Amino acid sequence: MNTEQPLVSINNVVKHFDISGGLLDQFSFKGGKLRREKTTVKAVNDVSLFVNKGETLSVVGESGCGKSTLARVIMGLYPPNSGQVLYEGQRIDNLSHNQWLPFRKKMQMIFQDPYASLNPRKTVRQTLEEPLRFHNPSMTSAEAADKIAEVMEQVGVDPVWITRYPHEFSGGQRQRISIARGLILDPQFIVADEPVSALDVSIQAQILNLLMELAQKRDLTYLFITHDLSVVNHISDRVAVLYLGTLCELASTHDLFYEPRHPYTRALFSAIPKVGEKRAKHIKLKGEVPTPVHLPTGCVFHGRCVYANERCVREVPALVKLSNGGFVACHGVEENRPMA
Amino acid sequence: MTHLLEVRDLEVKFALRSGDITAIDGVSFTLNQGERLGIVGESGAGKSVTGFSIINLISKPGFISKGSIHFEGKCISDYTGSQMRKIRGNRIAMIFQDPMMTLNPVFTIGFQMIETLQAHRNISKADARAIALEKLRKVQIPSPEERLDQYPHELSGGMRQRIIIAISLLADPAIIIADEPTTALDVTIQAEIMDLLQELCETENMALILITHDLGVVSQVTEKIAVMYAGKIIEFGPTDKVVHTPVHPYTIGLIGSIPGATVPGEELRQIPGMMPTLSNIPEGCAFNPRCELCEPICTQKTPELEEKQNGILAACHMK
Amino acid sequence: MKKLVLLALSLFLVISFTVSAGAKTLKVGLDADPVSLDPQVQLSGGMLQLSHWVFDPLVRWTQEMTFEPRLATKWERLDELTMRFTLRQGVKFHSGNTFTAKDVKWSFDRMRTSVDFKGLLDPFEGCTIVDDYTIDVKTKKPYALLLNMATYFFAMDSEFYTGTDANGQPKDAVLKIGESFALNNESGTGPFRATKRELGVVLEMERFTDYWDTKSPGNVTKIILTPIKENATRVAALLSGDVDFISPVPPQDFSRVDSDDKVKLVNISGGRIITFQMNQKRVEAFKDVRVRQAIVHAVNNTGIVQQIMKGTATVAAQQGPRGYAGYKESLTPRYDLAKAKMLMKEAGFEKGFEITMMAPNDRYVNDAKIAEAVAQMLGKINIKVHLKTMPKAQYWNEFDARAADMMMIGWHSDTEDSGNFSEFLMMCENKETGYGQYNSGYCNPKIDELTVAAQSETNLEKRAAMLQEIEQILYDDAAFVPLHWQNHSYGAKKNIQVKPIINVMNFPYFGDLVVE
Amino acid sequence: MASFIVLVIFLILAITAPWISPMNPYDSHNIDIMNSEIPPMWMEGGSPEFILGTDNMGRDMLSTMFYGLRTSIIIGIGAVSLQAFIGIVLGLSAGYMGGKTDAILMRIADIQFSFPYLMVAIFIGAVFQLLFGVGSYERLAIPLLTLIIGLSNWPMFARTIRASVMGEKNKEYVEAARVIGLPRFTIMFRHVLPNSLTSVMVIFTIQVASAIQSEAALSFLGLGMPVTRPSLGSLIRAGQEYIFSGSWWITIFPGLWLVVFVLVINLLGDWLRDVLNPKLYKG
Amino acid sequence: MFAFIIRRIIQAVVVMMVISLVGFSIKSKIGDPVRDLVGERVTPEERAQIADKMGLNDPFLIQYTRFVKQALKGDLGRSFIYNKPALEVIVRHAPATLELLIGTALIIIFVSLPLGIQSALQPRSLLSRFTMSFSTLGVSMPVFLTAILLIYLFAVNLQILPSYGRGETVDLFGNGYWKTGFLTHDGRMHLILPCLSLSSIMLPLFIRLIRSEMMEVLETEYIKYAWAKGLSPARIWMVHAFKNTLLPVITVFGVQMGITFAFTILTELVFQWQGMGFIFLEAVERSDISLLIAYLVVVAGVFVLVNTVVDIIYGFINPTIRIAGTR
Repeated sequence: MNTEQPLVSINNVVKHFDISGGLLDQFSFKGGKLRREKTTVKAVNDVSLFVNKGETLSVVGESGCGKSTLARVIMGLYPPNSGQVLYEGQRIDNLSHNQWLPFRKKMQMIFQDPYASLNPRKTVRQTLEEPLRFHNPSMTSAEAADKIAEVMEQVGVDPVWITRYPHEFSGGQRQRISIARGLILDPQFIVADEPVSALDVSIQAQILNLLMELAQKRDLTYLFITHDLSVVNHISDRVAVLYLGTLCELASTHDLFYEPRHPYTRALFSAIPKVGEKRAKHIKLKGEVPTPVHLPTGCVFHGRCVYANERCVREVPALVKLSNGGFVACHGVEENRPMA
Repeated sequence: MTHLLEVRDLEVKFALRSGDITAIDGVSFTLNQGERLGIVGESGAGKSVTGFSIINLISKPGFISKGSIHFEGKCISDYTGSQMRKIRGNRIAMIFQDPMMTLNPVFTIGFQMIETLQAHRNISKADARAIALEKLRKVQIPSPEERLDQYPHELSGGMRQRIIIAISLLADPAIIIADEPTTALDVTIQAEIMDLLQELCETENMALILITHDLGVVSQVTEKIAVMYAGKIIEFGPTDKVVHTPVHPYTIGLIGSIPGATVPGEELRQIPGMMPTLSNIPEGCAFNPRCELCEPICTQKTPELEEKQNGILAACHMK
Repeated sequence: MKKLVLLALSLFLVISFTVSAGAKTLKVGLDADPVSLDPQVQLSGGMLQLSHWVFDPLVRWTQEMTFEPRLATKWERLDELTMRFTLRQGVKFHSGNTFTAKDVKWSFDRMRTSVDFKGLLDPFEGCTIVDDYTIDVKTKKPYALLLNMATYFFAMDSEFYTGTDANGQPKDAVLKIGESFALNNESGTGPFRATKRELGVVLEMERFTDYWDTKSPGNVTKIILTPIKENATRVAALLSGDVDFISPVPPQDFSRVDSDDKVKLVNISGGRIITFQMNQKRVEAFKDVRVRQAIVHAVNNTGIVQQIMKGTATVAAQQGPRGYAGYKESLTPRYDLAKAKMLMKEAGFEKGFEITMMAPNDRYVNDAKIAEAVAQMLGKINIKVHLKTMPKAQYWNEFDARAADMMMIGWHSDTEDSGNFSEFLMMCENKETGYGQYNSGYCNPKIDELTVAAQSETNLEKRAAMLQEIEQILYDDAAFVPLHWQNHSYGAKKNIQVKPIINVMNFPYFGDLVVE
Repeated sequence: MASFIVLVIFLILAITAPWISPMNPYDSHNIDIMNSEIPPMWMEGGSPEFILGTDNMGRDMLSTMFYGLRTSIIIGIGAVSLQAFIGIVLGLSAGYMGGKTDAILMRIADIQFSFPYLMVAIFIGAVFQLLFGVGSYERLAIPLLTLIIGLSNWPMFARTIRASVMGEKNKEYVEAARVIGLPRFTIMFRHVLPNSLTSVMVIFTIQVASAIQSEAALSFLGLGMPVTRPSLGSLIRAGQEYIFSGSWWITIFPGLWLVVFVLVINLLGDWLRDVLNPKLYKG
Repeated sequence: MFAFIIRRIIQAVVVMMVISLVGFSIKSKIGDPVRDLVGERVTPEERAQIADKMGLNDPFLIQYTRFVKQALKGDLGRSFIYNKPALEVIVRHAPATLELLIGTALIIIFVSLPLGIQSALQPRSLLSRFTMSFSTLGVSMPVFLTAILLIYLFAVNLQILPSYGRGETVDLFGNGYWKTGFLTHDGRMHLILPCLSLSSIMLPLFIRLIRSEMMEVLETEYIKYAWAKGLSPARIWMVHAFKNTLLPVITVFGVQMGITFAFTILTELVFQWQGMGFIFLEAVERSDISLLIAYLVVVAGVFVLVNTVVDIIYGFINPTIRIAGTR
């Protein structure tokens, strides 16, 4: 592990959503008895990871694995049920709205849907000016205008379009504006939640290039949320794989792509269609993805894992550090079970 | 030899208040029995419209303005509504993009399967049910009997897409048109569904038209690829050749944009700009504003689709 | 399903058959139906109408305001205090019991226990049975209106109403609230028996086969009475032939009903005076006789009668209508706007003032409209009127509280005598004697004196003079704003002989009604 | 578009009623009972002084209709503004804050919604009528009716706004605003509300139409405007009694007037709905 | 389900309590029922005695607790107008209103469904355009005006339909509680005009609702898929689209029937229909406070009940929602 203090680290974060509605909805008759039951979506379960300064950490997983929730917990949009979020060693998950403000300047977020992430009733100028003015009340409008022009230039949007509304832009352009908003406060750390999945391939490449370029120029640290593994391979230094709100594997990109350890990670990577390759036999998973409302016991993956045994059903595997510096949570790997 | 499906010079227009706009402009291709064709393109390229025009189901205000479609030797583009209905779901089946939206939420799976069969075959409910069960088994759905009485919302996305495939198989069609069948699904599920489709095509000797934006998916499943850009096919050829030695600058750019194909961390090859909207397609080659090789002729004359090298057809003046 | 259809069909047949069999069925639409079958539970026009259909009084009024013998065949004054009635023989109650003097006495005594009738019977000492068909009625003081009061003496079947009902309650109980035997059961001597009654929906009456008055030309065998509150609907029901007879006909529809070739309109002038009272306790200006005069002169009551009442009311300048003892020919309506303005000026109110006004909106014919018109008229002499109209249920409370400066009050003398008006409307308000109960704000001892004196004056001529003097004083004093006497109006199909059976009191005697 | 022009004409007529009406129907100096029920000028017995005839009190129909329209519009717009205000504040709070606030506010709305608004209006109306004395009623009638209709139908707005806010608040631009650190109220009113207002615009017109009808209905039941300051509803009510007598104009003219006016508003609402949000107003 | 019903019951009770409390608190302002009971001659003292007997002079809290206690036993007080238990009065008048609503619902269903579907399928046809413009006119017409005009036209001028009341009724159970007009020709004739005028408010709304829902459904993927399956147009429209159209329409139908119920007050007034609305107005006008409160309490209960039933029905028809309130 890096001896330096990580920029962002999260420890044992748990986030559950109560969706059981009002008090009365929680009652039900079961076996002739009145019971009170809460329905919770267990979105994130005991996840710990850290992001080093200057690196790009990707969080991958299939839909419903809790990756977006994790991003929002880090950004303070959802308070975690338990666990800690640390920024430069300082705990931020329990701060009040005002205490959070200094961190808002350092941490920003880029969203998935370029159509929904911009307020349709605000011009580019209003969108970009709002955070600037809010965090720097003393700033003059000339200073603000300069700053906005600079950032727009950087993300590749012509500053003459400053008075336009979002609907006048294409998806790629919007995503650039959205990135500009993220950058306008000169943050150190950016959470990018699927920033390219809504875009066409040719546009996707443009945005990925922009993000990589910006990271270099501005010395940014990314937490990159995506389900697209080819993007992950391209952009990230390290990768964390989530399954049903649980961290399965965390390793450097290279290690993970060439030597995935966790059975889920293996299946996932084998399923990526690659251009020009005839279908290689991918690893088939059995069963259905359980819902995060009714989590399986033990290892959450056991129901779909061909290597699972009785221990996997019973016992939650711990995250174990491997020789190559990666981490994996699997009894099978721990026990060195033969895996084809 | 007559082809199973032959699309010739197809043109589809949309009647808008401001005038007609052309969504598909002179698309031609053929498909043989058991053959798997991929139609690739970014959004707005006209690939879905091409798929829907084959069974004459373009949503309003679109209409086929020119060209012909021959299926099993008959010109089905002239068919009346009721004649066409005998083809749809029977000889040519379709799979839609989002399995969550494709099944009617208020009817059971069984209901929706049986009615499809009864629309095309004069059989009893019990027989139809038996066939439905058989097809469900064929798409490897666990406990198919139970599924018949379930409603769509009780099933996961992957399961629903399997059911839709089963519905497509009900009448043993000659062609399945799959419009982005896995876009809405997770990678692991996607791989399973694609496997299934490929397998079925092989065992049942069905032809497949796979419409997708994902070159990776297409290259694994299909034998031929048609790349579409702004309503036209700009490159057409055997899959291997198109993905490994593409001719058209757009195809080259497209393949270059895919992150997996470049060394990690390197800048991706990117195509500047974006696809034109249908209402203002540039003169000449529609790709010319984004093309590195653009010459004056490209802005004046529309290039024809012609054979370039080792069996690849491409529409480009430069190559 | 088939069974249901069959059932429906047979029901339909049965019903249509019974309807066609009763050829002389009269369908009546009134603004309200009687609240009870007990004639003594409430003193109101509607209940008295019912009493005349189901019961019989000792005597009843004729159209010419004379007395017609009913259960009493003869009457003679024995002395100043006593009147002897000879009763009709061979009269049967609906229950089959025979009518005798004891029923009269029983009914009289029961009436005394009724809150509503108690006041009316105040002057009476009681009844004494002489024999089965002779009875003496005694008053406390000499009483000029004894015979008038005998029109209220409806005979109830004493045997029928004696004992206890299913609930263990005495059958003769007079109950305002709650079930009583008499509420739903009747046994009178009248031409009709109540056969079916659903309050607010329908009251059905069938002709009593043993009715004593065999000379009556009446040929209606069945009456179906439905309340139709809404004026327009009531008229529509008549015009569309759904009912045969309606009352009242709203004035605005007189011409429509009259001009229709299937139905006709019948009017008779009534005795109810409509007035506004000016409250001198609330408004200083009203104490000035010139202001009151100005108001009376500003109100174009002739116009109201013409335009709002469509000519079917009689313009009034005094309390009692023509035919009443106190009626004075010389008192005529005096609308004169110029004079009104002049009077206001004289009184120093040229600029006018503001007052409040209240009127009911469901009590008298067109009451709210009349109030609105009067308010407008007063505006012309610069009296700004804030008018509020309301349902009578609220209005009477407001009236009791004398809540507005001018309040509308209509009065029908239940004794059909002029004195009655003054007793209730014009005598100084006195909580103990109950005089002036409906007087809001005028007080003149002279009127009190004259009115009380007239009560026990049995010399009819002298009495008339006294009553006329009262009217004159009130006229000169502009004690109230007289508007008009309401007419009673009836709409009926052409084949129904309405005219002979109606009277000033608005008691259509359906027993004598002839349907051609 | 034509409907919009007609609506503007109606509004102008209503605003300028005191100047363009042939006479002031509230001023008793102008009214003579002897002029009552004069038919429109083109009929026999009509007089050019009263173009559309007179009502049962002798008021000029045309003037009364102008003034009545004015009253109806004031009440309609006032009531709906009140509804909108309550609805927006509550709907926005409920939708954005969610949780207990939402549960409580929406339960109240549900309960009131489960009662037909007309009945609520009748009930509140009956209460108000009784609580205020005689002199003041005439003056208070307009604000009271505004209040009654406003109070009785706010859940419609609250629900629409809430639904719209619920849709908006999960959009990423709201999260973006939160990431910036903007205070909750700024986000609610500056970001979420403007984007939810389209739905309000659409139901606003429809609600105005229905408020005017409610007022007419209340007046028809005798719980609305007093006869001396008639709205269109009370005019129709007053005239309804005359429909069989031949003086049809007393009720038909204000009736047509009301129908045309409400029709125009509805058409405008339809147009707005088509333009702004075709999926709205499912009830 | 269980929670849902419990919640609805609690809701109903709360509503009833609030309503009755408000009713009671304004009781004295509503007017004096005694005035209606007695003749004009009766002295104030005697009236006071009657009021005393009726318990009208007791302090507010005593009256209210007495009311609640009685209400728990099912006694909502006594209507003085009808001189019967208020609840009984309402129950006896309920069928009239109910039949009015049934008739209206039938008209709405049988008219709006075909017209709405037709105008969704052929939005440009002449009939659709006519339907749509007519329905806009319909929403703009106040119900009382419609009613008056209908009477004028059909009853007075043409004289083909009766103008008021329920006509000949048949006692359904022989106990006088449910008198129906549906079983006699005369009764049915009497139903026509009130139902027509009542449906005139909701008909346009439903035609539009069905039209827009249907149009929306026709745009969905699953309808497109149904075409792709080769189903016949009739089956797609009448089976696939129809059922999905119906779902939102049913919920709205529930709410709107509630509003229609409120409008029965107007219709019953104009047609002198002896239903609940009629007695409500009567109660307001004549200050029959017991009847008024009983009416409001019953209506509150019925509404919650009806809404619950609608929600349950909805849950049965729509497989994706098992019961409203549980996610």
